[in-house]
Amino acid sequence: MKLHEYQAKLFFSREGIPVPKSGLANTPIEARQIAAEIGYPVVLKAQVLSGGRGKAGGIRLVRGDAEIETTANLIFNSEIRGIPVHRLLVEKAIEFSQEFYLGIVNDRSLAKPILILSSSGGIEIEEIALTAPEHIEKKPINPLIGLQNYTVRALASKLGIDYSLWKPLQQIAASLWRLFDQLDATLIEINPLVVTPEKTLMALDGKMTIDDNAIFRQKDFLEVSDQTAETPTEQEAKKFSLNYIQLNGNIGCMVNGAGLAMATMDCIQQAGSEPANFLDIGGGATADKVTAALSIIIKDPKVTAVLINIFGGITRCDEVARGLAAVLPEMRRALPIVVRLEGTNAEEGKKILEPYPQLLQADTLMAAAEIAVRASKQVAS
Amino acid sequence: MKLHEYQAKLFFSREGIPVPKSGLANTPIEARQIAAEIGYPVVLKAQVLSGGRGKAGGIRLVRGDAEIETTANLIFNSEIRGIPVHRLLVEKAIEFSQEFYLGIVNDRSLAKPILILSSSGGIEIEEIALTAPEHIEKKPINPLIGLQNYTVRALASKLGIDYSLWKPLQQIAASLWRLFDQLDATLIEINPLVVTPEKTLMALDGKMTIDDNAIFRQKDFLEVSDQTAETPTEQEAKKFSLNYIQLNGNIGCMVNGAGLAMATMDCIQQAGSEPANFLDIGGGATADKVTAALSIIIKDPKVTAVLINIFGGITRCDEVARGLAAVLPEMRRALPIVVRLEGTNAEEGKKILEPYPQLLQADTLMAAAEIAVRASKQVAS
Amino acid sequence: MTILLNENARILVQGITGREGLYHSERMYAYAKNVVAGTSPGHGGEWVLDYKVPVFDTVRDAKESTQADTSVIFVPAFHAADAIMESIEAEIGLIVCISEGIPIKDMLKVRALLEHSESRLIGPNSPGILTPGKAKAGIIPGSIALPGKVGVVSRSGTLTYEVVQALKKAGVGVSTCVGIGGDPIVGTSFVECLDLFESDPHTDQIVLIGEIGGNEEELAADFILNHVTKPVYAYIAGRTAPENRRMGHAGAIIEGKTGSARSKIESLLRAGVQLFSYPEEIAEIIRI
Amino acid sequence: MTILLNENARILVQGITGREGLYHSERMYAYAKNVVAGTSPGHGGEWVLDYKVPVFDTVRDAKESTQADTSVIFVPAFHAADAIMESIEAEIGLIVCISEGIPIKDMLKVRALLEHSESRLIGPNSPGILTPGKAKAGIIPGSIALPGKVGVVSRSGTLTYEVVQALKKAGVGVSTCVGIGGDPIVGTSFVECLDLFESDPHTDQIVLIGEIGGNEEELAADFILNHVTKPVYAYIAGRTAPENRRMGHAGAIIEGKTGSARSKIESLLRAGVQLFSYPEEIAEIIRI
Repeated sequence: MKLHEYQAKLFFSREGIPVPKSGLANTPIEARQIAAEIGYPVVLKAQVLSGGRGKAGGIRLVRGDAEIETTANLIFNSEIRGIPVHRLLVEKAIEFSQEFYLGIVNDRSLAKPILILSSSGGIEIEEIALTAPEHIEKKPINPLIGLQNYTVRALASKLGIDYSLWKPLQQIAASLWRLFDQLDATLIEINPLVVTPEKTLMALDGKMTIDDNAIFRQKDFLEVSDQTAETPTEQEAKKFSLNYIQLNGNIGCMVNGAGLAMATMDCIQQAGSEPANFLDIGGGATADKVTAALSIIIKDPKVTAVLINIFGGITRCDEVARGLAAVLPEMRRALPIVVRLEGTNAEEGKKILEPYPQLLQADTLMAAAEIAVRASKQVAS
Repeated sequence: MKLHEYQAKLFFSREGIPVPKSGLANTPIEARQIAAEIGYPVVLKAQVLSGGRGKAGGIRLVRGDAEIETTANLIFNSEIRGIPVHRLLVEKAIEFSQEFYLGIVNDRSLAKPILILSSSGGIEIEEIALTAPEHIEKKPINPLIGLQNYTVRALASKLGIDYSLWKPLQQIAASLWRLFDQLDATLIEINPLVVTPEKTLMALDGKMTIDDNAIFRQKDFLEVSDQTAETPTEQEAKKFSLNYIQLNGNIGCMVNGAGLAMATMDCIQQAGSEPANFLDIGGGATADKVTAALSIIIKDPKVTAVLINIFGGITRCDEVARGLAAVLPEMRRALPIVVRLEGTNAEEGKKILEPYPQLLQADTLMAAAEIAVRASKQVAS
Repeated sequence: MTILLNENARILVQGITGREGLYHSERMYAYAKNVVAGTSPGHGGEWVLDYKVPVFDTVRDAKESTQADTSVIFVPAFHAADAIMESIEAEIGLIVCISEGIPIKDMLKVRALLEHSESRLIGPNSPGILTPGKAKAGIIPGSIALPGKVGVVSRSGTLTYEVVQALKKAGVGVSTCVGIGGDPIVGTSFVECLDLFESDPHTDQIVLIGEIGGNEEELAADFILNHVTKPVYAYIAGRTAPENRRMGHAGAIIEGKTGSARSKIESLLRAGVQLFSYPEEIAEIIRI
Repeated sequence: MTILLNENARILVQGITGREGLYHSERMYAYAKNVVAGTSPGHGGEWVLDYKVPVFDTVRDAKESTQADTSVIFVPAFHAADAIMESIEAEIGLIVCISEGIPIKDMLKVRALLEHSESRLIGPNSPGILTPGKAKAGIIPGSIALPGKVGVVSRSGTLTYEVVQALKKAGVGVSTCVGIGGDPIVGTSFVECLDLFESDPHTDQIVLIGEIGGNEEELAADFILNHVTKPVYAYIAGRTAPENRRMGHAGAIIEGKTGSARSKIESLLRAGVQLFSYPEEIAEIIRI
């Protein structure tokens, strides 16, 4: 789960990492009230879960009372890479002489978190990683021991960062590690971490991602998780523990297993169309879950055909068939549905679906994709 | 630093370990008020840092309002193994069918904490450890990984503890581990951990010891450390970071290094007397600290001679001599003082002490002890 | 010998009295009769599978009584790391974790423990290991594979079944099929499995089934280039998946350009691997 | 060869610009000229000891530039575990920690790290190691010992000086004197040092200086009984110390009756060790 900047900064603040004064505004009027409290100039920042907010016009400097509501309105009425803006962070504008990057992220192959420090932070950090890697230093953290100060010093020393900043850097890195460790984060970064004219460090922007598998033990996030931007359909899918991502094509898919779901999508494209969604019902899905999954797929008006591809292992094909059978009689649209059942109890499943001649059968995955694409084109024409 | 039972139980409670309802009373009247609130029968428990409180009369059951003030008075006016009683824990009396022991303590040779569980807890646990060790199970905890549930299950299974109690036992052990780890404890134990008639577990008594070296990072204890019972002299010594323990003999000692301090005490005894104290001024003591140390020693009216034994390493003998010289002119009692200076800057130190002919010199430690003992006997006679 | 698992395995099922654990224990037992024990806290002393398999409270007890050497874990996600650690401590040689949804932080601990242990972990979030005709540790349906000389290694579950079944339909058998698990942090990597297949005299060719994300496939490609002499075929799922809206730069700094289907496919092609573009296509391109 | 430290040691001082660090670096340098580097964060590039010893920001930098193989730590207690870990990570072979007051929890972590490293730690709360006439790593005054063939190992600082000086006054020299440190958790035990002395051809006899608390001396006695052929003399401090008012039963359950001076002395006597009852008495009983 990705956190908004304002959420990340609340945690930063809790752990003693300096952040600018700020407030969260839901309306332009609130933005003006907050700005009056913290004093101009302020920066208005769209709280959307997307990179490149600045380039997309989601971050704007406001120097005085006269322009704040207009500017806030401008951002509220815009979309940042397709995401509507519901909240603005109104933040004191901070002067700075230098931008650092400081982050911790899990390295999959090492199975260790990595501490990353750069003396050239800011929006170009990925570019710098490719073109001037000498400005970025990183070191793995032993997850059992935790981040030690010597690791931070080693990076600061290599990057030639002024010694007066080592202690605050150690403190901020230690806070970041505590957050990473205690909140089950998979990524935390401060970018930029700026050097103010008073030679102190301050976090101007922050990003955090929390391990979805650990949310059950992270009470802080059970509450905020509903605030992360998702489509209503994706939220409904979440209720049934369905892994659903909406896409732009018109073949709705239901598959068991993420790998097979992606393979099914690839086959649809290879057969000449595009998937309308990614939908993994997981292992051992019950009939209820299958019913919910099919209902969600067919709610999408773009969908002109459905491809159901189940290879039973833990999942039992008869259970899937029962779930499908519960929706079919109530379907308002006459959509072509291709069903492919393989593996555990496939024969029983096929028997359950015999009463529904509108279902198309297929033996192989590629054949199923081709049939769905052909049927979809007939519907569309 | 050892914590009182009531302090340990506050931490237990904070981590979700069930404890009886209770309140802390400073007077018999307060005890009655608390008992009225929580309901009879109650147990009154002297809050002193000593084992064997029960046998010494420090724990008493009270059935009703009529007897509580008398009983409380009885305990307040008693001493538990020489320690006066300033506070009583007034606690709801709990029925139980079984007593367990659950504890975590550091094992020095393994360099790991050990989880200890016994199905025969209570005051006889040490006896059981010697006579019926099959009732006690223990397993090391990997300090980097922390206590895992399987470790608790393994002990519970070996002891044949009823399965219905495994889950609460796991939870309580997990809480105990969190306290041990987060509070820099060196020992935590619940004894007895009782099984109530409702088949739940409850901590009836608890002990905790916190690593003195870690108090600097344990804010909870910076506040409570003044509440642990110590003599006023020991508290004053603490202010100067002197490791001072008052004893019953009459040769006051000042030594650098705990091992050498103990050796010096042994020599005093071997020479026919007893030490009045243990006092380690530590490594690299300043003149100020030495001044404070000598002042503390001679405040003890039992002291009839002083033995100062310094082997300079990090400690410089001239610094020690300067510290002594600052007290000598102001001494009200004419006590014989034996000074032995060896090692770093011993010659300079001896020169500084030349103007004080009342000081006795000695070349070897054993000789110094003998001179001190002889001089002490002359003073006493 | 095939890799990791053969007919001599003595399988212990952790969580054997649970719904999934019991169901798949039956399947494993039916496949090779080598399920020798199960664990389930508080059920020590009971029996399952018609009194054929004894249940113990702890892995150590089970191992001491039955000499189990392979553990298959079917416990809920929030108990799974505990279960893995219990098997590591009991010095079980091969641990196969079927459970999915284990927090990454727990897996970091598990990996650190494994480093200094004698145990190998497959998974978590793995369908397990199938050595056709010999033994099965996990949930891969036994019916989809013939014994043979093609080693299969995959990050996926059901996608693997498609490929293995396609091989069977073409009459091609499998030496061992290993699902290394779909999670970001797993116990055994593609590279380690490739290494095992390369040294296994009963494996002639290797099929690798990868997907987008991480850099496991790129590392596998490097390894194939330098250390694998046997023919390798590969499939990468997710060519059409939308790039996950990346947030934060740390991933980019650590992983550079790896992770995309293109990066993986290009690396594998450079290593001389033959790619196939849909699961059943393996049957058309594999040469026996 | 003597144990642990000889004239070839290349000593690095962590915390070399601090008051104690600088003072004792001078002493060590004066003793054997083999202090090759120091570290002090932010002081990298500077020099100390009249431009004879370069200062680095990190241990790794210092090691790369000077091939230091022995580190002596003089940093405040709350930085000391960090300093030890830095040396472990930089693969320094011998780490001698003089700092005292390190939290036990930090030392548990350090010990766990050491288990899987190539480093040996002496201390913390140790006076260090002195190999008379050859090298000194720590704060043991060089003047109190003659070179010779008696190995000395101790948990104490100044008490050790008494014993070593008594030997010198009697004309008896020392092969190596090791202060293992007075804390409950230290890097190297009595047993390990006894083992080293037993195999050291330049050590003929061994003096062990223990004190009450813990069971190190009892373990040493067991080891002496079974593995040490050289004569061992021992002194146990604290025979008259009042028993620390014990609180809690866990200590008793773990350690049983060990810990008291009586237990230690009896164990050592059983192992054939000659006890002496005050520090200077060693000079009277040792046979040369």
